[in-house]
Amino acid sequence: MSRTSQTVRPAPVGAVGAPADPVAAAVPATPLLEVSGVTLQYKTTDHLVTATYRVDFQVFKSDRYVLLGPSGCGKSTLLKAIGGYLEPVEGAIRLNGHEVTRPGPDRMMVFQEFDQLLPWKSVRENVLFALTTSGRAKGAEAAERTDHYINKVGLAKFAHSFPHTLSGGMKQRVAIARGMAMEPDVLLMDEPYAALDALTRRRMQDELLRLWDDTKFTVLFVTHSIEEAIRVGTRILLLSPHPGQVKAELNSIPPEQLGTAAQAELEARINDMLFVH
Amino acid sequence: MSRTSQTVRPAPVGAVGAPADPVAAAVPATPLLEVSGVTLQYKTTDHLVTATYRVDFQVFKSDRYVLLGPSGCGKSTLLKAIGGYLEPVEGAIRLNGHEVTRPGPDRMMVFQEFDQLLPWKSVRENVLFALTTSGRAKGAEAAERTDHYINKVGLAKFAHSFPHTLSGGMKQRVAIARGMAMEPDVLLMDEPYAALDALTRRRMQDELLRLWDDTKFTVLFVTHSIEEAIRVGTRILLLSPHPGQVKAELNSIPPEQLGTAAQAELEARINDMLFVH
Amino acid sequence: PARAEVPEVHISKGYGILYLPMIVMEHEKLLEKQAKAAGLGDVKVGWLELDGGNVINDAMISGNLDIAAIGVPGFLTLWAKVKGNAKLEVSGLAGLSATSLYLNTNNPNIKSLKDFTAKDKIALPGIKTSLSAVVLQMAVAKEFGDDNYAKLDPMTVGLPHPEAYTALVSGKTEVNSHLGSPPYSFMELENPQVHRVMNSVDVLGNISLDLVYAPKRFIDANPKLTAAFLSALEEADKLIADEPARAATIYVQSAKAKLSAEEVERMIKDPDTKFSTTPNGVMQFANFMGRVGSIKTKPATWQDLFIANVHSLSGS
Amino acid sequence: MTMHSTMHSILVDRPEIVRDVSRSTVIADVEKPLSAWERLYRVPLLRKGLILLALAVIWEVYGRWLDNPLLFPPFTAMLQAFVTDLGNGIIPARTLVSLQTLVIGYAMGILLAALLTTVAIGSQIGTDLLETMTSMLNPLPAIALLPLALIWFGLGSGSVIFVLVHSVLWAIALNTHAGFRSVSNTLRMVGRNYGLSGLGLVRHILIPAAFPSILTGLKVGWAFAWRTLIAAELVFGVSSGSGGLGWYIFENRNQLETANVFAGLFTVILIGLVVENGVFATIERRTIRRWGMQH
Amino acid sequence: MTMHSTMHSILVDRPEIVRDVSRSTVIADVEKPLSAWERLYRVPLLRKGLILLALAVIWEVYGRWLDNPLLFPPFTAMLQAFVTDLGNGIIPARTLVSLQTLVIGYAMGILLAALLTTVAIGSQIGTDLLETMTSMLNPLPAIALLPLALIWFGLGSGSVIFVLVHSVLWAIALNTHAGFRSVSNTLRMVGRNYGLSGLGLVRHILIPAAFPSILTGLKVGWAFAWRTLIAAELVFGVSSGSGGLGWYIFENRNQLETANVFAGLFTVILIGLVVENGVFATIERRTIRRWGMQH
Ligand SMILES: Nc1ncnc2c1ncn2[C@@H]1O[C@H](COP(=O)(O)OP(=O)(O)OP(=O)(O)O)[C@@H](O)[C@H]1O
Ligand SMILES: Nc1ncnc2c1ncn2[C@@H]1O[C@H](COP(=O)(O)OP(=O)(O)OP(=O)(O)O)[C@@H](O)[C@H]1O
Ligand SMILES: [Mg+2]
Ligand SMILES: [Mg+2]
Repeated sequence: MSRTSQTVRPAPVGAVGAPADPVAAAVPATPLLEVSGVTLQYKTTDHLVTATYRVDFQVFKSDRYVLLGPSGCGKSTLLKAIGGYLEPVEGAIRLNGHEVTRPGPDRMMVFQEFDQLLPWKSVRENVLFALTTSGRAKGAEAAERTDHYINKVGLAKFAHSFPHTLSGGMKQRVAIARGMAMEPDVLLMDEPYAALDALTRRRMQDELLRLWDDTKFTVLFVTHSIEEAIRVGTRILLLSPHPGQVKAELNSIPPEQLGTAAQAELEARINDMLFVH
Repeated sequence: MSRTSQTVRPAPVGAVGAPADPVAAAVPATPLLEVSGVTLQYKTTDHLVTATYRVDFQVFKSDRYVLLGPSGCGKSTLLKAIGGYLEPVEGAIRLNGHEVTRPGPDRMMVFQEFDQLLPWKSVRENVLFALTTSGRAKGAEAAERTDHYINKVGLAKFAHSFPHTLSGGMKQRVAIARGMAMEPDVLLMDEPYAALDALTRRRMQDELLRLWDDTKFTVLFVTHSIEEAIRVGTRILLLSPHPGQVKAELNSIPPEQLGTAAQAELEARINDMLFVH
Repeated sequence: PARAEVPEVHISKGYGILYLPMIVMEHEKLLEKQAKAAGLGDVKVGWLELDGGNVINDAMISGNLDIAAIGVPGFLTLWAKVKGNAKLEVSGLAGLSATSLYLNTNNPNIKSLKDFTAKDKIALPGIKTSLSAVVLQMAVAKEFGDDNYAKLDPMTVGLPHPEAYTALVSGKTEVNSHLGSPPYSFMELENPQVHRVMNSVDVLGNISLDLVYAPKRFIDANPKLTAAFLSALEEADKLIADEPARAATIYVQSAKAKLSAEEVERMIKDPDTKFSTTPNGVMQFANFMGRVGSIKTKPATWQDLFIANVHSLSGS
Repeated sequence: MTMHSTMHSILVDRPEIVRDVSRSTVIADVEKPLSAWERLYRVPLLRKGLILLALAVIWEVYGRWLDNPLLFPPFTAMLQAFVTDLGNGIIPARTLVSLQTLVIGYAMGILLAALLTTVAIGSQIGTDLLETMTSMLNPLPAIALLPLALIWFGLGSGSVIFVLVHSVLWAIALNTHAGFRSVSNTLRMVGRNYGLSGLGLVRHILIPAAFPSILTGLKVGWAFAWRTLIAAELVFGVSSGSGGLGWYIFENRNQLETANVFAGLFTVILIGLVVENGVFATIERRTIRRWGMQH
Repeated sequence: MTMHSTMHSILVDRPEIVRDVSRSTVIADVEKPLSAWERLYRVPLLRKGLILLALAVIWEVYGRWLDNPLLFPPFTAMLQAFVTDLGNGIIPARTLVSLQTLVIGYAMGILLAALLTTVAIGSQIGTDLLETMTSMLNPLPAIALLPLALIWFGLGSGSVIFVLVHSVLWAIALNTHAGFRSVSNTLRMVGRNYGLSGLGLVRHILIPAAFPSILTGLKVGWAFAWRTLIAAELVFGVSSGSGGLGWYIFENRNQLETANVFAGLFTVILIGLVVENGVFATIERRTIRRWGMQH
């Protein structure tokens, strides 16, 4: 699929895959999310900034898809476009075959910014409000889910605090709880764990994987850490520096191989790809 | 020194050091920064939150002092108190023997938040303005320093961009450039590299160490990453979870031992201390 | 010795034909002329246009005016208030003008004051205390007895003359009556829907509606200038009486009125419109206002209200 | 305990320290003691009371020095008139009349402003409409509305309310709109992520997020409503007997009862203080202060 | 190229892809094509022009339908009067007089507001002072100031300016103060870190950071300055021949030249439009829009 969309595009094709590979046949007909030839730009009063250039990739149902790339390469921008906040100047983003035109609770976003909580709602209300307003859950179920996930991120003691009284990492954890509580079809997470200490981060990663085991939701995950990419992801997209272009799309290793030489090998390979050019 | 200030305080003494240790004699009389028995609280309309409880430590000239602790344990709060933004409800913070009462350009702060750049100034102006307003540098020298550090953080191409057009990591890098350009007596950095990808992060760490080699400034550095703590720090303060109390104060390893078993051993030790209780 | 008097005098005139003598005086520089004749040298005269009795009174009390033209009730209110306060006391200098106020309506059912019902609205520049309001009250008192002087007050509404005219002529609003002064009262009657219910002159006589006054302190300190002002006013009145056409031209010029000189001349020549320094019927106002309690201090005679220079006139 | 002691070049060598934190679990809520003066200074009502007292004293002294009670009576003379007309029920009655009109006009102004800004935030042409209307109509004085008011609402409170709305609407709309536009893109995106748009987005995201601006608009609007009301009660002529505070002031001014004029204005001042410290301050404390949106 | 193919449970298996990015270096600035309609719609002046045209047409039609030029003349009648008095220099002269007074009063209001808010942001008692003064004085109509104005400035432009300042000051101060207080703590801390405090902090940090609020205050203040000016020119009278637009309107009203009254108001409207689209819009574009503070 991605091959086809690449071959019709003349300019940037440099893909070195296996076009007629037998394994490719295993790819089913319809990806959940299809990003094809997407160029994203910002127009400011002074400049025109190209954030990503003709990016192609496909996410299938239940993928844990990781976007990896240097700072400023357009990861957040790409996620926002998938979220429906930005319109590509070129190319198209399709979800279940329909072009993405607007945001919606089917694609829940955890933003990179610390100011993504509603300051006028307590921690608990922030999560609850997301559930009820979007119609993802109601009444007792919503309350229950809220408390469950707040507990999971270790903020039960702060459930009634307002966001401005939380530390940076605590705010991020509330946003994670909110994103997970929504149990969306696609969860879009933009460096959700960047502000967390090693232990908390590990706990959050495990929580994500446990939730995935339960509900098999699809997640798009931006991270800076190669190790995290391998731990959390099933498939990893590597982006080039500004403006972001697809460098590679790799498969991660299964959980049972974590901690083995396979992980070290993949880490080294990604390191090479990202940093050598 | 820190021993004395601990023994006069009755309640929280649980220090297991070597009170009459011969090595202690090597400690000179006046630390640059002395934090003694500092309790920090926030008063909100609803609660009283104790962020840190009777924290003691001392930073000597040219220390690269790292604060390590779980999310919400009060690291940022502590840094803000040293910066002069918060008054301890108990205890005292002394810089060169004088109690800290107000902020000033001698202690330059790199905040954890993304909104620490002045939105009405371009990247270059943000750095330049800090230098000229604080009187740290003037005219041609200020301009030169500005360009030097913007280059160092890899943002020369974006020197004339406004902050709202930068990615999260780029904003953080501007703040780092600003902090370093000020060449302050004490640099206070609150998770400056959290939003950076592995490569950029490594580059920034190296830049910091190189600058330290040149000017031997003192830096207080908050981080979540144990590895980073060991790489960047000469001495590491471990804080307990909320409310933050001093758990331990360790020496890091010299740069030549990085990558050896000594690093792994120290990492494991810190890991144990932070996560086991 | 003449220099002992002020070199500069601030005078306020109002807006409209009732202030014609002041307008003529300004235009012809009559005060300057008379002051010079009285040996006061070149007196500088600052003319101001102020609208509304209370603003004029405020300006007077605060010492910003030396001489002002005002409606008789407004003057009486101030006079009664400051009587006995040496610092603030005021005195009338002379009468200024008299004219007819017409009560016009576009309601065909109203033939006299008795026919007004709660549904009718009578427009006045200001209710209860303005010159027009007091004139209406006096007319009502004549008709229904002193106790009922406020009988029509509930039907009055405050509207400036131009708006009242517009409302009456357009017939688009609930305001169907207006106690107006010229030229508005005349112009209203040009409309076939509008007829006159009452003419104030028929009820009250041709009494002075406006007068000129000054602070006692000013008068005492500047007797010659005061006398010069009176002479100038008389001269202006004379010019109006002798050369109405010229007076009309002056009015049209200085007020930048869009009316033609002929129209103004017609108004000047109206028998009900009189310009005279002799106060006429001021006591009618004073007695009425005293009776209904609007003023606490009542003058015994009209001379109590005015400076000695005019006491010999046949005022009332 | 292990004891590393490394010596990087110029660094100070010192022993490592390890403490057992688990033993010190009792954490008292320590409070820094304040001096008596500091404690008094922290009571807002006391501070404000002092300011008011100072202002009253200045008024009194200036009034006496001026010695022109007809123009500017001393504070005590005003207070006497105020107490008298408060006792005999005149001021309360007039205040009630004014407040009724005021509240209706104010509420309608708020509603219309909400409507206009919602339309404005929804589309570019809506923004243009608001901007154009505001820049055109806001500078127009009340007399500009007089003819239309007379045609549409006739005399009396209808027209006064119309004029009130005019004086309230634009200030609130301007503040609200600017507030909406200053809401961070992230919060906006979060709201849209929940599936909110149009009115829902305005209600659930933009209004609370722009609340500091809106509150300022409401304060300015409230003040201008008073100013306009007092003036409008004169311009639009109340039918006798139904007058409010504006009329009370006007009447007394005509009769040169200056102390009563100031008593009327004093009533307006008192209401302003009560509304600010009672209503607005409470709202601020419960909302933007509590939410950390204002410091 | 290596080819991993892992199959975690339900996951879709597919080949890895590696591309050589360095080859595709030519990145064109792509622009999405817009339809002609979209392109036209993007021109602000065109959109606003359309709105103005629509309003003029509504005015004209309503005026004709009403058929009462004495009360509300149609747009064209007004325009005729406007053009006449523009041609013979009356309106320009009057406008100049008004603008002079207005600009002085406005500038003084801004200065005083700056002073007051700087004091207010500096200390708790300053804040109380501002809050108390604003809540007390802002609701007071101009007539409340009349006696003091007469004593201090006499008749004429001094008093008009005094009243103008009163109508401008509080709105701007309220907006500025609220803006200052909404500035994020982080930015405040950054400023203090540079060693800024007091006036320096206000100038270099608070004013730019609160600029959206301040601008709103300036807009509201500007509008209210006009309203007040027109009304005040009547109250404080004019020395012969020196009247401004307010006096022009008053004169024409007395002469029942309704078309000219509206021509005077139209001048106010035009100035409002020019100031909004010329001055304020430019400032917005160059500052808060460029800085990403407003969307
Ligand atoms: N609002 C904006 N206006 C203009 N340019 C922008 C805007 N936001 C981002 N950019 C630019 O787009 C590019 C990509 O930004 P983006 O935020 O997507 O990067 P990122 O990969 O998420 O980086 P990071 O890891 O640092 O968060 C950058 O060059 C940035 O300068
Ligand atoms: N402005 C505030 N008002 C009230 N409480 C606050 C405020 N800021 C922080 N706190 C509380 O103080 C404690 C410490 O916060 P702090 O920001 O110092 O943590 P931190 O160690 O920096 O955490 P992180 O690693 O997540 O940034 C937390 O419990 C937090 O809830
Ligand atoms: Mg990003
Ligand atoms: Mg922190």
